Amino acid sequence: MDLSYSDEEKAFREEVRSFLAEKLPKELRDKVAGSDGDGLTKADMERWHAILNEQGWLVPNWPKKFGGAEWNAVQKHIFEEEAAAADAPRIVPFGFSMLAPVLHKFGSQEQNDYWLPRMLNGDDWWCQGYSEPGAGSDLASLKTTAVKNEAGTHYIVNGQKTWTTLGQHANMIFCLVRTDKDVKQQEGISFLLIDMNTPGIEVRPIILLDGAPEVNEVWFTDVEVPVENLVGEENKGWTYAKYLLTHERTNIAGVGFSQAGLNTVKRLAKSEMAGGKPLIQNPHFAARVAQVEIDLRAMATTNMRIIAKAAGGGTPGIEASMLKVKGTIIRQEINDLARRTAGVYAMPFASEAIEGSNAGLPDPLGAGPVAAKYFNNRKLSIFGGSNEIQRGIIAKVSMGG
Amino acid sequence: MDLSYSDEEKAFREEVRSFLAEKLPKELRDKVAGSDGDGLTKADMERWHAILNEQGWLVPNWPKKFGGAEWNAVQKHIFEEEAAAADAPRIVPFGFSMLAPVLHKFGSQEQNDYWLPRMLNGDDWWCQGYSEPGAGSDLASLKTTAVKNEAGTHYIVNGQKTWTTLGQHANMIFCLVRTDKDVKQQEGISFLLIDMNTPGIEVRPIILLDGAPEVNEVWFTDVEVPVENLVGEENKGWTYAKYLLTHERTNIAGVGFSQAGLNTVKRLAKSEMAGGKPLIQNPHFAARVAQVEIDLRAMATTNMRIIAKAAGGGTPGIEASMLKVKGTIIRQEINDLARRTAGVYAMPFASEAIEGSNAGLPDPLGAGPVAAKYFNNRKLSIFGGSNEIQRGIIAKVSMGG
Amino acid sequence: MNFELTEERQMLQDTLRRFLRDRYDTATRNTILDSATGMSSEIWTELAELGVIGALFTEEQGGFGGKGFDIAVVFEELGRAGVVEPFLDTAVLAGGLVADLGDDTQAALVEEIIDGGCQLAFAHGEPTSRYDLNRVQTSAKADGDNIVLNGHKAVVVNAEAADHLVISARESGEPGDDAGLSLFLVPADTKGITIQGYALLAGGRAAEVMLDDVSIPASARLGKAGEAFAAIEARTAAAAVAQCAETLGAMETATALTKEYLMTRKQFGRPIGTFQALAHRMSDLLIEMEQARSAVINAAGHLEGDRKTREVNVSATKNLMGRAGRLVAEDSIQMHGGIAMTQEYELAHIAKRIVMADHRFGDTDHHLERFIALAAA
Amino acid sequence: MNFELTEERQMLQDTLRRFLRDRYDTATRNTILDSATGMSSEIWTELAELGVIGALFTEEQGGFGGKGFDIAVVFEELGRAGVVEPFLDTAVLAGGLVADLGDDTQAALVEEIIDGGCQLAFAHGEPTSRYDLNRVQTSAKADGDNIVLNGHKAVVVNAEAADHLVISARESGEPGDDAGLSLFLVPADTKGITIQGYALLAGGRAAEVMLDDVSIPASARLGKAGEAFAAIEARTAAAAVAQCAETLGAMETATALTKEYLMTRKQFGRPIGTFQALAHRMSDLLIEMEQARSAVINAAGHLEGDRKTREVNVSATKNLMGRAGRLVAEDSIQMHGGIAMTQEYELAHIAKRIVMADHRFGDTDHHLERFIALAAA
Repeated sequence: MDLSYSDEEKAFREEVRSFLAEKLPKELRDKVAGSDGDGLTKADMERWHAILNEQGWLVPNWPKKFGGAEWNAVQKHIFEEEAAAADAPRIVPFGFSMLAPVLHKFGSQEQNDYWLPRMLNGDDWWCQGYSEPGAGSDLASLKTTAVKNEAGTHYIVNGQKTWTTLGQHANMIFCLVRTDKDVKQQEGISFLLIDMNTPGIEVRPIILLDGAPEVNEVWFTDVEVPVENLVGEENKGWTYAKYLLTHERTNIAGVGFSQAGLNTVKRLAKSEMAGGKPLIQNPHFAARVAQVEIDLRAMATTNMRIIAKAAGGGTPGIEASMLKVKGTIIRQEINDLARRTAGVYAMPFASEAIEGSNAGLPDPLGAGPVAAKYFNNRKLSIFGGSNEIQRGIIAKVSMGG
Repeated sequence: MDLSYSDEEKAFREEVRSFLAEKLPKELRDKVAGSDGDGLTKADMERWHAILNEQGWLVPNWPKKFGGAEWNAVQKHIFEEEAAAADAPRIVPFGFSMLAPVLHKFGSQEQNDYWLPRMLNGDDWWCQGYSEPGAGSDLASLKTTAVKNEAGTHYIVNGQKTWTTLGQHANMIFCLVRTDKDVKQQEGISFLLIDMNTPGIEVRPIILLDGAPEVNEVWFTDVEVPVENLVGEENKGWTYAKYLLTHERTNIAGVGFSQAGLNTVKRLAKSEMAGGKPLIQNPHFAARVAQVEIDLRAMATTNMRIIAKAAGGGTPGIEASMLKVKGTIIRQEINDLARRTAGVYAMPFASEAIEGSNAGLPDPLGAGPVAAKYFNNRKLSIFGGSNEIQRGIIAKVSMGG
Repeated sequence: MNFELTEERQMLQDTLRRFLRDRYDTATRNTILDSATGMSSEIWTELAELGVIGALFTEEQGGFGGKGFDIAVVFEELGRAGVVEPFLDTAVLAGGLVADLGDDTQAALVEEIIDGGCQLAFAHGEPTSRYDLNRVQTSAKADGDNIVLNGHKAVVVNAEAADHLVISARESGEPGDDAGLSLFLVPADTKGITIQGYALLAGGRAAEVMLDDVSIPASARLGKAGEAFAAIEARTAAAAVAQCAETLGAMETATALTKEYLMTRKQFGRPIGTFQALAHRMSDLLIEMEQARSAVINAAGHLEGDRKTREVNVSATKNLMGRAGRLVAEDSIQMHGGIAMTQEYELAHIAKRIVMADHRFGDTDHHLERFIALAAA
Repeated sequence: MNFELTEERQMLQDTLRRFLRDRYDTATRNTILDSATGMSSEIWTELAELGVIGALFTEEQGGFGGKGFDIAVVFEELGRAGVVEPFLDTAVLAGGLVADLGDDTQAALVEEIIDGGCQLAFAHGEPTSRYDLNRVQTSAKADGDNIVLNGHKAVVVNAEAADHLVISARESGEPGDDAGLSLFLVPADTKGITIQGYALLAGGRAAEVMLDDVSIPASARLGKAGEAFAAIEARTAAAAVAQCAETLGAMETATALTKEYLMTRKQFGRPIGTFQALAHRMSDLLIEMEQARSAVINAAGHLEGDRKTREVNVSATKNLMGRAGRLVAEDSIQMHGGIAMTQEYELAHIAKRIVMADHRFGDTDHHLERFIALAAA
């Protein structure tokens, strides 16, 4: 047992830190600070991707032969921790850490040769076509169909996907589609790459309860997809999907984001006055902050234990589900604290319909839209396998039920 | 809407108060204070019953024709509140408020004429034979059998009852027994009155985790019970049992006990020192106390709303289940606070096996066995229909599921 | 002891509930939310005609209610429907202060308010006062026969729409003193008043109100000089009762929507409400609903009581509503899943009303601390 | 970064777990609990032979461990089996202080301790000190070459069995001062020492220790006069690590028993663990178990760190263990139902160990406050 980082790891952290200090543009940093990056434009995110790509750090999880850095779990953790602390934008994961691993493992040489460079150069913006209306967490019940045409050159895709994050920016979508109705759910699913400029595709924004236009519905009507865009074998899509989901699970605890968020809360509570004293000195408020900080410290260690296990070649089992549940509880609690801290100034709201921007909102603390953030992050415990689903998995596995 | 008591009700409260001030013996009061009456002997309880009986208040819920006072719900509540505040012993409910109502409604004239006076005079001490090992909350699955003998003069009872509270003091037990195996569970149950001195009955104490010998197992081996001791009709016992359970539900919220307990906590926390100041002045401790006090104030009003409804002839539905859940949560939280308050002096324990008594235990605060009480009262959310069962009832009724 | 509504209140409740069910659905409200004024003058007038505003004033003041339970009945229904129109600000707060303290000339305004013909706002809080009622820095200085106001009022709800502002200012003492505070009834278009408006997350609009050498006649003062604190505290208590009742109504809607969703939405082939974990959580919400209803009754029932009783109950209730409200809002969203994350679904607005209520008149922690202090006093 | 046990610690853990599984079942323990001494000298000796005590001292002190993780490994196993023998008091607390501060003569005692040949107790807390380490009133006054002790030590665990007591007393300053505290190693049978013993709810025994003009030679002092506080705080930190690891072990047993019960016990025809509400609660317990394990690692891993790092982690861990422990104990009992309410069932004792741990070395609130103070400092 040893809780300290090795010299190599410490050196790596230094390297990351100086890179961020040097290369992370202030405009991006300011947009991320407090608001968790909700204010970032497509151009902002592409700019950050380019900067990372130039450094060779855009796809740290990729194998070297595909141009990746092959960082181990500890390195990845250090980067995530430092990036969050420096208010760096998050890397948009859909292409780099969700689709790419599937292509690496199941894609053809041609597919890898064609799609990966475009991804790195920012030629393509990928989004994910998994969830469907009414399916909720029961992913395998998907209804979007893909039927091969007479000539066998194309799949004809019909159906609807939903909760497609940042779909409004995307020109490509990877989809789970049903290619066989007559077998049991999991066995009739295929994995398709679809150009969103193909006729018959319509993207409609879903406005979230905080007014954020970040997720979308995507409608498919007789959309023609070349058969070359099938990944792996037909009807094997469920296998690829599950493989992808395990990769989606990295950084699931969000320790870095929680630490950054907690620091923001402390900063705000030092300037906000309550009863003539800084709020941070109020024992009841201080108790809330300390409580979540103590929980976060413990979870950070749990996270490191699992990372060390992964670095040692072990595969995280239900620990991932445990981190998802506890991690979202802690992040949401921190969002709640930020909201409380702002007091009456949490009430103002940049109504898109009217002002069209944050400008002119009173914000003496520089807290940003903390209340909107609080509501937006209710999604953390709902999307990506709700906490109820995770609890079910934990119980099933641990009780062998 | 009006939150104040009527003049009649205020006068009644005064009458109860002066009665308690005058007639409640100091020895009893002292035994109840803090420890919730665990230290009371059989004689103590019988003494208090006699005092109440002399006043005509032993069976306030009985109809006048059986010698009761026919108090309405508000009067009952006032008495319970005042009795708890005065640290009066609780009335042992098994005969007076559980069996008696069943006899009133379903018993024969002879049974009422014979058993009720004996009850009032303290000739009989009744206990309840409902639960059986392994049945848990699934009461109707009971296995104890009663078979009529050839002559048809007696039932022969075989089986086992458990969690029989204060069974060690009792000379009579009312039991649910199975008189027909061939019909569906609920339809083969009968309600028997059994003399515990009959050959074949054995009572074994169950020591609870805090060392308290308050519940028992009762074993029946070929126990002969005269057929006259059948209440109502054979195989109709389940109806009577359900009727009894609704009566068991009075004072389910335990508001009075919680108020008394909270006052004790405040008293203790005024003398216990922490960091050189009285514990009650510690903001974190004060917050815990205030939080539960605020919840208790609200629940007290919920309780009054239901009581007013009942006094107005309405029947409480799932509100009783709601009060059971919230009431036990609040009482257990107060037990937890009392334990915390005592600090290191919560650790000592009057081990029956050795000292045989509380004497000689250090207790500078005069807190009593607060930790033992905390563990003992875990039973509140388990016995009498666990909180999980109650939540199930609430959901079923309210969602019509 | 009696927990039945009087016949009048029962009637008001029924009328109000029926009217809002028919006239104030999600779509209607979302149009109102996207409008520049953030309210519907049509709805305002019709509700005024139904007597909603009159019910908030006593007979002496020209209304037909004004007691804690009158306020609670009205606002529970407004909350149930997620109404965003500023009845609380115009009638309970600012209007109430005019009715409580105003001389005959000033009090004449109340009749206009009750008829729905005029809007008011209470300009009291300041950027550094958070939830403390006595941290007023805005100054009121005599200048001949006139009084000159200078200061910055923060998040003044309904300021843009208001014809008159009730402004608190300090004539003596320091921020944090109860003594020295006065109130002034001032036309919103008085020279020196700048109003910078914006929308609020949970609906309605507010503004930063800048007071630069606002010169008003001494006759604009409401009540005695420097003695306004007691009235401010009492009216804030009434506003808290209104807000808690509104939150209770919103919580009723949230739990009703959730119950309905749990019984209709199917997953893995069953209504999700039949999954025991959700069923038990629903039960816990319903238990907290009873707690919340009782808390509102306690605050409303003691609004006419002595100061300590009133404030102890207000703080206890605000604290409980803050906790129960957050639980109901968060769990209702969680049990719904994705659908509740979308703006077009009724719960989205309702949840925001519930949670954001904790940011006005003191949050759950503020009132826990206050309850401790009051109980100890 | 490495979370694997060293080979030695792994071996110690395996041996210990096997031994206790075979030799320390519920029945055995209940006999020990009912015995007059509240402990088994046989178990004590055998565990000493297994090296349990040696593992708690460093090599310089004559042991083969003594680091935070050594302590954690030993006590997690003792906790898993619900062991009530006073290893914490004899070895970690009193023995540790002798090893840390003792001169050669005094330190000779450590070898005896490691061999299991002697019992110690740390007489420090007092009736009004609650969880504050520096609120010592007991006085130590010079009397010629001797020192005279007077005072009342509260709930001194293992005092009756102890051959020697380590007694804290004040040579200068006021209760609440760190400076002025000294420690003395005193034979328990010294004239003037009265020991009033009693059982403890969670097992083991303690006593009120009365010191009436207890006259001892100056050579009985451990370390420098008036400078004992730092050593007391450091040893209490080690004791807290031991106690938290013990609680973690006990929580492992509680959750294991609960899991097993949920899968075997049937109600309404199904194993109750298949009822979703219980399944999800079980998941929450397992999540808190991971939190608790990490908290213990944090405290153990920083026990050799600088004072602030060490104490921040100790307070964070004690606070978390207090909360997680209560949750696990209460929910394990609740999910079991009646059976867990009976003394003869293993969980009864385990739950008491978990909950009552919050009453030694500071409870969850005490350490929350301390964490805030330390973090702010």
